[in-house]
Amino acid sequence: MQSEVMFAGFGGQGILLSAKILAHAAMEQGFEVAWIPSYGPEMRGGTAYCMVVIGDRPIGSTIIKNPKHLVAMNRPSLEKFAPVVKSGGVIMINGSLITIGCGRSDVDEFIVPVNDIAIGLGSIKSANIVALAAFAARSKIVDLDLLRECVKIEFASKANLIPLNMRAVDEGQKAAMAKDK
Amino acid sequence: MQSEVMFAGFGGQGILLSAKILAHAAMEQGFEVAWIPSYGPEMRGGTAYCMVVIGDRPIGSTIIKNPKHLVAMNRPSLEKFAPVVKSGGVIMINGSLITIGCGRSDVDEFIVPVNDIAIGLGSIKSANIVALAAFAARSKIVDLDLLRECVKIEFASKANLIPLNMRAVDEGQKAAMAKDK
Amino acid sequence: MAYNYQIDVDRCKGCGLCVAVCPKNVLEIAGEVNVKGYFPVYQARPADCVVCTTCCIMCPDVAITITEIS
Amino acid sequence: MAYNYQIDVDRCKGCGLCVAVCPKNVLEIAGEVNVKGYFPVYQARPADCVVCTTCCIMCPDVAITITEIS
Amino acid sequence: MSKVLMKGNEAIGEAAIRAGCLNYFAYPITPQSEVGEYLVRRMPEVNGVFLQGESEVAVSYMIFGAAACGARVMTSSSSPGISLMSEAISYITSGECPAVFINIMRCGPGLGGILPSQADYSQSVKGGGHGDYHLMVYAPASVQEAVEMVMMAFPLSEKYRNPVMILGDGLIGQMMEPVVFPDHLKTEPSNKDSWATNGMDTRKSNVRNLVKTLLLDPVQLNAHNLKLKAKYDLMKKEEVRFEPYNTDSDYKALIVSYGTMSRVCRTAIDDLKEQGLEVAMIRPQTLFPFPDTAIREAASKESCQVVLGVEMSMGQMTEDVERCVRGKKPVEWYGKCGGEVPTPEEVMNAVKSLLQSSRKEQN
Amino acid sequence: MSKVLMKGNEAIGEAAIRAGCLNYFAYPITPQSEVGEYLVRRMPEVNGVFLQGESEVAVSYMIFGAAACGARVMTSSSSPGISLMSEAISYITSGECPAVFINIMRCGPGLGGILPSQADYSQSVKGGGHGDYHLMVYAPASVQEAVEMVMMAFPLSEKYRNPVMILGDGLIGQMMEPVVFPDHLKTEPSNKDSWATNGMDTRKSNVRNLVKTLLLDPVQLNAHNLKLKAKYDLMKKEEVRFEPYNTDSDYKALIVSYGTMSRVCRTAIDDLKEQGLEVAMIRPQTLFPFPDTAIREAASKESCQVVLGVEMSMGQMTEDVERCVRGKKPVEWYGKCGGEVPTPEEVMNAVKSLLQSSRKEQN
Amino acid sequence: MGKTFLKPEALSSQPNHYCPGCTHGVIHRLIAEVIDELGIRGRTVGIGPVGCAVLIYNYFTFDFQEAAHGRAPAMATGIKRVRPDLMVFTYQGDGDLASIGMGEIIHAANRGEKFTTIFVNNAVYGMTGGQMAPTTMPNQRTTTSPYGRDVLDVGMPIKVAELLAALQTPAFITRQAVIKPKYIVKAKKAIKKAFEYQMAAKCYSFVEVISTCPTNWGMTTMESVNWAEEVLLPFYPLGDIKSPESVDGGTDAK
Amino acid sequence: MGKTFLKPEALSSQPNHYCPGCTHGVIHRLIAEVIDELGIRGRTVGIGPVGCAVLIYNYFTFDFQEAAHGRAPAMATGIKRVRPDLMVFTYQGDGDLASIGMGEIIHAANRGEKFTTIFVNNAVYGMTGGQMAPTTMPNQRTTTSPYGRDVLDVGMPIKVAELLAALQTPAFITRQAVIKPKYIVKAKKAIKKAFEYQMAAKCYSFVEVISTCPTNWGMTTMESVNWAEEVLLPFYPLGDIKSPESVDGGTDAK
Ligand SMILES: Cc1ncc(C[n+]2csc(CCOP(=O)(O)OP(=O)(O)O)c2C)c(N)n1
Ligand SMILES: Cc1ncc(C[n+]2csc(CCOP(=O)(O)OP(=O)(O)O)c2C)c(N)n1
Ligand code: SF4
Ligand code: SF4
Ligand code: SF4
Ligand code: SF4
Ligand code: SF4
Ligand code: SF4
Ligand SMILES: [Mg+2]
Ligand SMILES: [Mg+2]
Repeated sequence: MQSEVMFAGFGGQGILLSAKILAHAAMEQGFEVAWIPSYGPEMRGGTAYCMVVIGDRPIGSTIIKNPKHLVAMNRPSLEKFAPVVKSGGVIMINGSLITIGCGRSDVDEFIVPVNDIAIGLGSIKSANIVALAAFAARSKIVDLDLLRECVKIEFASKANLIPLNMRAVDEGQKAAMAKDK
Repeated sequence: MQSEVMFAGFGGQGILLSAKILAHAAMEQGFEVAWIPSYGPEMRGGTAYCMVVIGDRPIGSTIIKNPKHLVAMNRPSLEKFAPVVKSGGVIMINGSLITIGCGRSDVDEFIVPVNDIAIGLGSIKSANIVALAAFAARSKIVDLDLLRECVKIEFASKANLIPLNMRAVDEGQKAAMAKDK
Repeated sequence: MAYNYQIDVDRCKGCGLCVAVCPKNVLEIAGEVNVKGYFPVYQARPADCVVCTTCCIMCPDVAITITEIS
Repeated sequence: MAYNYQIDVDRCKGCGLCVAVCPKNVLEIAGEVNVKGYFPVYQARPADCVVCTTCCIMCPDVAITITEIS
Repeated sequence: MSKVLMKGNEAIGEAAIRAGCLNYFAYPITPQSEVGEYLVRRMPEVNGVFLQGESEVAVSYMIFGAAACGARVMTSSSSPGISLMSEAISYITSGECPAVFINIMRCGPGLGGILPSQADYSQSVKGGGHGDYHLMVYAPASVQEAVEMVMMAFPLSEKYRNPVMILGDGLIGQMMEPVVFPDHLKTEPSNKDSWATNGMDTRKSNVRNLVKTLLLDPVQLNAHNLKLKAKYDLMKKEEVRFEPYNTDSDYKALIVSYGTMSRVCRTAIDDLKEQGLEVAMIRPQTLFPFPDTAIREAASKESCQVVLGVEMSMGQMTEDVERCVRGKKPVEWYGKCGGEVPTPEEVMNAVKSLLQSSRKEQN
Repeated sequence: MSKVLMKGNEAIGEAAIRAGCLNYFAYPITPQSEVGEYLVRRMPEVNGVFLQGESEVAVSYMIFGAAACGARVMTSSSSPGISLMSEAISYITSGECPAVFINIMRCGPGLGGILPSQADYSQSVKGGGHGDYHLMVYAPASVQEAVEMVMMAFPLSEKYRNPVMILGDGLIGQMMEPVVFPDHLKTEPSNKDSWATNGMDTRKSNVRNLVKTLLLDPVQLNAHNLKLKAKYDLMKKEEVRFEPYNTDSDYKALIVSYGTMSRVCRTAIDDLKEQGLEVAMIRPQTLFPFPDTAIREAASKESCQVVLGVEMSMGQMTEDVERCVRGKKPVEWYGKCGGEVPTPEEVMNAVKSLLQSSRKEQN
Repeated sequence: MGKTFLKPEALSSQPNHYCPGCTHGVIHRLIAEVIDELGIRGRTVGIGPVGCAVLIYNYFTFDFQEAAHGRAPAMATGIKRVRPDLMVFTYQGDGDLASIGMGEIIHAANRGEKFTTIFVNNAVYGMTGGQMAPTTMPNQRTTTSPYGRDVLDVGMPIKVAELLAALQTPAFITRQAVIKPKYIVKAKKAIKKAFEYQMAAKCYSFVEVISTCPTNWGMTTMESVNWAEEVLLPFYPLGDIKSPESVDGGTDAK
Repeated sequence: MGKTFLKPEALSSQPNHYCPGCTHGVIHRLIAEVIDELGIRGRTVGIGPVGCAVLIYNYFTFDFQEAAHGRAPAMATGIKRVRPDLMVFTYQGDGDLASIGMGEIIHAANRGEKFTTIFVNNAVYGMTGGQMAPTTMPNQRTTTSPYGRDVLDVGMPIKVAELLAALQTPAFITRQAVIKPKYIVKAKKAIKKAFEYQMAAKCYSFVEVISTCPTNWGMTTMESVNWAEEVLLPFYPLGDIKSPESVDGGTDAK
């Protein structure tokens, strides 16, 4: 079994980082993982995206045209990737910046106003962690406690940011559950 | 039929030039020719040699281990090349600088004091033409009048040197005949 | 003589250089993003503008143009 | 103190630089070639030599050496 | 040491240090600049040398100078930068100095693009520089393998006194994958006193060493070339590495593919198997020496109808496949370049249509 | 024009002028410096451009700049200098600019020596630079042929908008042979207004031209590479040139050899004939495109027992021979390098011993 | 008495890709204005660098060539030698010109090639993500000098304009900045002068331009222009450094 | 009070291949004498050029590397960075260093690499048969300037020592000659000073040496030394041009 998660948004939204933390957690959980960024010359302000592949066998192709899941942090990325997500996948939409839906009935779409939540937590910077946690909780793709650990490890060098990001995980998780009702 | 002439001596003895004039004359006479210098980095004062290949068919290999004839302008070159000359070939020895013979009975060896003749003509510089003419006359490899013309053409830009070199041809030719008696 | 002061909102990257160099403090950064996700400038106090083109000279993106209107 | 003034004939290229720089005009170019085909120098007037090593300093080929003989 | 999640470029830098390479010279170029950005911080921790040279040409000769005096050295660059190093690479092979070159390929020709590509196969394998020489060329298919190959590269380059190149595509450099680092190699470079210009005092000898490539005497230079050829022939005998995949099935087609491209092919082969079509693969891990025999034998298998070279270039490797298959089976090429990475689906279709057409031919 | 006795390097320079190439940029290097020393005097007579650049790297980009604005340009160098040009050569092919490169090879690798050699075959034919590209490569066997190939090179490079290389060994450059110069080509370069950056006024257009090689979009860059590949495939179809020798005899062995080496082989073949042993030769005049079919067909001939690649390098060309013979006959290599030119006798012995051993195998 | 301001004809209408507040864009515009004013658009060929300005050809409306990293001066030499009537300029960053391209710029300047160079000094490698450049200031942090440029280890920043001025061949060499309007106005005059020298086939002309890189300096736009003014300008003084008129082509300054 | 004179130990006994009267040989001997006097033969690595001195390794008795044309400074950098305890010098001609190798020498000098360069300026490409060098004098005839160097076409000769002195990094930079004994004595002192700076790991050190090329100048030995003295020395003034002690590493002269 293999599943792929596409993280997409503006440059500067922390896309690569949340993808990395997910890959790390999955690795710690014993999965095979690959983290594949979109890299290009320094053309700022463009769209940034990053694919995380998680599987129980060595990962073959790292070139994925149809990911299982999508975390869409802005509208262009939703428009670009929603159509290619495998049916049955999860599509997380950043409600703070995206006013439309993915227009698909064969996927588990859910909307989280991650920017607003992050601002509520005191820093827009934590939006990517909110999104990550929300997606992880919803998709159950990794163990949330492991994810928490990996967030801590990631911010080890900037310890002062850890509490904020722990709260971001909690809020993201809540947001995902909320939707469950 | 193909014959090869090796011109060999010190750098500065005009080896390449006399070889070129012979090749030119042979070409004018309707032969196929190739002029193959020994080229190397500028290590001065070394031995210079040059091979002229003359044939009636397109010339194949320009790499000749056993030339038909040899024009030896100094002792090292005589020692180096005399042994490899084909039997029946002509070996011209510059008697002014070489006191030994080639020690072969199967070739037509003849000695011409080309430096002394040239000095007699008024310039050591004409030694290479004396040698060329002597060899040509002896080997009958090209028509002497054609050779004269080619010497003229070669010195066209330094016309004042033409008379000297014409006399050099005459003297060289005489020397070769002389030996015939 | 009247002038038409134009800010091409979608060219503007909201760098704020023009805001800083305007001698009359005419310009401000807007609150909502443009198509590229930048917050563009606008003339907050157009009346104060003396049409000196200083902002145009500073703008790296040729987002501001000024034309005459007869 | 006596000195042994040595010219290595086969190292010498007969360039004549030493001849030109010798303050005592001791050196001259020889008439017969060495193995390499050069005309080497020799001390034409050894008596005049003041063992100043100027020729050695000039020689590009270290063809001249001077040693003490006790 | 435990598993860590690491970007290929950084893992390559770390692997070099663990291989005892404490000297790194390079000039920045995408998509491999992270190798240097990692080492500029790591080297001081191990009293190593990091220097950003003024150009790839200069860097390649810094490598020559340092290698020639016995140091264990590495550089990394990408396609155009490697082109600029090709004169020096020829010098270093002729001077018989060990050194490791990393080429994280981008798309050419010219400035091209920076996405994954394998368009430098011929340059690396046939010799981008002048004269008769070869690099030993390793092609990793994962970050883990890149680490292992880098750590092998140093002792091998010292064994053969010949530079080794690690040829990776942009994915290898940019991707993060879990890595387990092998233990450190003993950091002392193998004894180089017999040839390195490390100063006579260093080796307590009064015989001086010389590193040079000029040989004006043709007999000597021919002998030198024969000596080099003997080393390359030995590599062909001893150092060939490849990974067979699904080769004990009764495969109808044989794929030859390397690097990350081979991972796409592996997925394609798995999916084709599910569809009931058996296809096998030989994945060269060494591009020079190339697994000639393995490919020829695999191609000779009864069931195999066709051989397909799959690469992110216009058939450069497939030419070598053609050479070693010796006409036993038809050899075809499938690939894309310029940063377009063929998908498993595309590879599957290429194989299927190939088998159809070859079946047609038989009728 | 009548027959003149001329040195290869100078004849090449004169041929360029007669081909309408009035622009020459180069950096001195033995054994081809006479090309420039000839042109520095000739160019002023025809209001042409001669410039000694500061390095081969710089020269290669002077060529790119001049070619990109529509001028007919040439440079000449030798092995290490060509290595330094390999980045630019990749750029020029990608930028699709016509230009002519002369490589009078010396011996490598490294500084090596300056005597005749053919050790840059792979570099020239497989691409010394990065990316998927090819040079069209001509290999003259005589001064006369060098002249003719240089004069063909310019229109061909313009037809394909791809650089052409004349690959000669030191003998071609240093030897004097009789030459008859073909008439001048019409000196106006073929119309380049559709692409050359020669200034909009020059072409009375307000559409600007662009010469660039950066293509960040992988789809575009893949398409660009396919476009280039199509040109190379067309060359393979249209531009292959070779000279068969003694191929209508019932030859026991087939020699493949090019450049001055092939003249040695011709002598060897003549002498073997006298000894009653028939041997044939295919002499590639174009190394890219390579005469695959001609060689394969010649090798397939009943009487032919073995194919022998003879070259002044360690088997670089013979690899291509192996590829195109497709196992129909055993392919062997004979050669020397480093400035040692095999003699006819040595080639004869190589052929004989080869035939013996292959006969042995048969028993 | 207001003024009008329009996009010059030589500049294309395509928005540039530079980061917000990056002054590459200002320099582009000045070049375009000068080319319009001199009326040479139809006979101008620009040569782009490899650097953040690699896409420069998209922003102008005349012929353009794209050079390899550092080799623009060689390409310009190629063009001017075969087509002296064309107006040619190279646009190069400090990594491109002062690091890998040092040999080419010195020799083009020393031959007195009749083209113009616009040298964008932003004290860093922008495109590749902020590595150290030859022009990086002492102690300035970059991705390859993470603890600040250690001049004892890698030497002092190179003052390219002064270095070229030390050559004997007459040339026009000046240093300008585009970090504030007052400098921008002067910079435009200098660029115009440089092109005029080329049109008169008088000499090689070189305009160094101090520019910003907010992204790799890790600063806001305003911090960037201020840092440039306070740190770069004292080390890289502005003004004409050499002109062909000055005695025996020597330098004006000093 | 005579003096003795012997071949230095650092010099091999092999006769050199240089033309009669070529002063490359003098420079070799001076280097050997200095290395003997400093007692560093056992930890010295020389780096040869591609040029007439390509066989230099035959003439010394310590470790040697042979560089590619122009790249000796990069190789020296490689050695000094990994083995700072080794004494390293590059020996380079004017084509090697000032033409193809310009980028490498400028950057090595600017980084302040702690090695020594002996720069042999003979105003021509000797080895390849007398082509024009960057140092070739105005109107001087060479095989690639058969009508004399046209400075309007190819620019003025490059004064390499002055050019390097224009860099900001402290260095020892001097110009000497070996065309007559009085200059030779001074040249040796300068070479010794250069090596001493290296031993002290103080700075980069550069010694330009005016040398002769009778063969390609088409002159006799005596004509050569006189032409060098009368034509080269006025344009290439002798003496120390920069020393690390001088204020802010600036130049002494001027
Ligand atoms: C031969 C080669 N080496 C390296 C690179 C990678 N590279 C691209 S741009 C660049 C430096 C850009 O810096 P600069 O010239 O200062 O321009 P900026 O981006 O700062 O404007 C480098 C090293 C390349 N493309 N080609
Ligand atoms: C890459 C490369 N380009 C060119 C050459 C040819 N070459 C050898 S030496 C030389 C110039 C030598 O002149 P210089 O450096 O002044 O040394 P000199 O012989 O005058 O002492 C040249 C161009 C080469 N060997 N390698
Ligand atoms: S300077 Fe230009 S880009 Fe920046 S904010 Fe003002 S208008 Fe917008
Ligand atoms: S034109 Fe002058 S006053 Fe008006 S906004 Fe611009 S800078 Fe301010
Ligand atoms: S030692 Fe002095 S005096 Fe004696 S020969 Fe030499 S230069 Fe003349
Ligand atoms: S200087 Fe030396 S080589 Fe020259 S003549 Fe005197 S001894 Fe002989
Ligand atoms: S990286 Fe720096 S130089 Fe490049 S565009 Fe951004 S700000 Fe400008
Ligand atoms: S060619 Fe010139 S530099 Fe070379 S050895 Fe002869 S004289 Fe000396
Ligand atoms: Mg920069
Ligand atoms: Mg010189």
